[in-house]
Amino acid sequence: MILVKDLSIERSDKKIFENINLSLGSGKIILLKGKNGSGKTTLLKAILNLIEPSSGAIYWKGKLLKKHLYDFFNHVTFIADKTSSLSKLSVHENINIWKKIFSSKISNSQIENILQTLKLDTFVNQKVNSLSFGETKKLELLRLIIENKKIWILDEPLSNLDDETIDVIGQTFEDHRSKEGSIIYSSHQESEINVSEEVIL
Amino acid sequence: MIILNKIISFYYREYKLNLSGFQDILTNIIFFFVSIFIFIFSIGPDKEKISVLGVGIVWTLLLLSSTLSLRKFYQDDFDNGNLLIMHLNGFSFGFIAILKTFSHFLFVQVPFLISIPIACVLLNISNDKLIYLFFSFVVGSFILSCLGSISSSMNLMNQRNFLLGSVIVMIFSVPIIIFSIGIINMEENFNSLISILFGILLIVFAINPWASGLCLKLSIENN
Amino acid sequence: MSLRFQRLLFILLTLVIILSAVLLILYNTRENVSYFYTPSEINKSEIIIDKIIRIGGFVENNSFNKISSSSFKFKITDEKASILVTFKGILPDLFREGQGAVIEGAFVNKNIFNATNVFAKHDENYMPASIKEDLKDTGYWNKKYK
Amino acid sequence: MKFLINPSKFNEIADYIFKPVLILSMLLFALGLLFSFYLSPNDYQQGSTVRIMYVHVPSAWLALLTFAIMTLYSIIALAFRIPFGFIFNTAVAPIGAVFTLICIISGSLWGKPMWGTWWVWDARLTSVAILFIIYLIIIFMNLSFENRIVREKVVAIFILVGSVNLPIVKFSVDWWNTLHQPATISKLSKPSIDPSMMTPLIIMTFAFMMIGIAIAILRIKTEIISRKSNLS
Repeated sequence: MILVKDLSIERSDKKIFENINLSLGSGKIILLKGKNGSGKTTLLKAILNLIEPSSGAIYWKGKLLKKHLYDFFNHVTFIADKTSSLSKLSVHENINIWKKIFSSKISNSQIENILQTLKLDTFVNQKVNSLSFGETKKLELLRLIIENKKIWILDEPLSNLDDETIDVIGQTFEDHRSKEGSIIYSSHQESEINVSEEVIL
Repeated sequence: MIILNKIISFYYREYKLNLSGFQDILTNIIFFFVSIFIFIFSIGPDKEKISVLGVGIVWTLLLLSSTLSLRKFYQDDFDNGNLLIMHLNGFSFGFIAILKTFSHFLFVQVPFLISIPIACVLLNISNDKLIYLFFSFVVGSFILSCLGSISSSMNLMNQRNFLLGSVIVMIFSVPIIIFSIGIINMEENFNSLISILFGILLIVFAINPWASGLCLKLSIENN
Repeated sequence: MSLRFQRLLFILLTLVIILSAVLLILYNTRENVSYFYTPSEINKSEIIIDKIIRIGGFVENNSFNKISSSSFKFKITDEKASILVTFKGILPDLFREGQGAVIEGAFVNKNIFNATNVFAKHDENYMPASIKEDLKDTGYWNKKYK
Repeated sequence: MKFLINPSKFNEIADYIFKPVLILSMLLFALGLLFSFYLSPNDYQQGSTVRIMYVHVPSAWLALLTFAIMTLYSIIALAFRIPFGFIFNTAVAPIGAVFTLICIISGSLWGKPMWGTWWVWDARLTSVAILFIIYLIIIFMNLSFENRIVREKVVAIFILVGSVNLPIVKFSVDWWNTLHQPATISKLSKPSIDPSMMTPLIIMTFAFMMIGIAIAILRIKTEIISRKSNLS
């Protein structure tokens, strides 16, 4: 669905990467690997049309992505390495806000299930700023389920998480893949998630 | 219909956010009143003098206290990535700017509107002047919100000089002060003065989505 | 509606709003952002005693009286109305009869304006002192006053 | 005309014209000062105080002109992605600020003997003061951003927003009653200034312009070099 062709990006006359080719079909998981500063985040941002590439193009369903931006946005969930949950509100309120914003039809029992598997169910009424960093990170991943979109783009979803949670995430990715969804995520660490393609930056 | 839903949920989020940070808004208003007290004490017990200076004092303090909250206009949402989420959720940056401006007006400026009558009692401003002050502030505060949006979006990536944003708002609000004070001092010209203020409002409102949107986009691109 | 068309529409809308706002402002500001009022404007409106205002106009010919070394009496006019002004203090160099001036002060009663500050206002004409006389005869030099 | 938008072409041309411009500006200054102090007559009303005009008016014109050119370059730079516009804006803003400051100072020196006051808050003087502060904000913005790409674009946007002040400065004397006199030289009507006083005014304007161009060339070249070595 997404096709990245010969993409190069320069920032202030400095080449970040050159001639990247990517193709993301349905049911595929792509892992971007590389060291810090190798341009993983930049590539993800370029796919989201936040950065103008110096050459090359990105296509969405065979058409230029730039021209069909909002259609593309309707099918994509992006999770940055920052935590977007509002720290002054409780976990429950945050989930409510997300459900409203993304007009999600997901049921409460489903969310409770996920909270239980992520071991967040005891914190539901606590404020987010009392949670640990790993826990807010997990909460962030809940957005994937709430938004319920075809394409997931994740920036460093695995950092600062314990093995158990990474297993849960791997399971979720597998589920999504079996539902014809596709995922791009970046990581600098090894994991046991089964990916269909690795791109090294 | 979808877009309407999204706008409603945007304001639901803003409402929740501002409710949780209600003490911040309250602090702004307390700042406003404490400054009024200080003015009253520093001028002395001369009631005549206070009522002459009153309108100017109210306007200056309103301007100052509404620039206090500027730093939070976009900064929090920018830092935790919510601006980007809003954009990916289907709002263009210009549209985010418009929505945010209205939100700032609703949650920061409207509380001041409520506190103006009390300030007028403290400063011996007569009731007939209060109406004009109120009108000019409704229009003027919206201009301040638009200017605040422009200046705080410009200063998102400015890590060193926070005060610059306030200076930008204040320098562009000089005409607002001139015309607002004009309304209060020359009541017979009310119609033409309020339409000048309204004209400024239209200009700033039309520029706002372009300037703020571009700055937001820039900052998110380069963050 | 393509994105490009929407964008064009927005640009047009912005321009229309700005244009109408500019017209609205220009239409209304003419009288309002005055540094001073002219005597005929003052005569039209009600005179408020002790309110500090500024009046601008010419010093009327043959109206200047020196009461003492630092107190003066003169009339300010705009050829339609004139106001009697008293002033105590030092007058600027350029202040003379027939010359523009802006006066800051308040009315002591309906007829007498007590000035606290006197500013001379010079016009946009510049010419050598020597040929002023010649020009005045030919009528090339006509004084306008706003 | 490519040297107006291309840094390397600009460098070539600048090396070529810098010395002539500098020498020309010195000559014009000498000539202009000679004219304004000895070869021009006293004004019929203001006497010899009118000579302040030969500094005041050129600096005011150039303060406005500098901002107008900066606005133009901002549009070019933002719309056509020509980085030279940003270089120009960064380099030239302090020059405009200095012109505005000269204009304000010489204006107050002129106002004290003629009007009887250093400063009044009429529309023209206030809008020029705002112009000066806008210049200062541009300079401060250039100093306070860490990220160069964001900084230069944000400054360009700010210049565009700030350019609403330009017509206000220019036409404030026509639109409103001000203590400041209306424009002496405008396109629509015959200038109401005598040729013998017009000559030094024009010479001084060109002298200011040339010295401005000379300093601008130096500053733009520095800016280009510092960008190449990624100093800023």
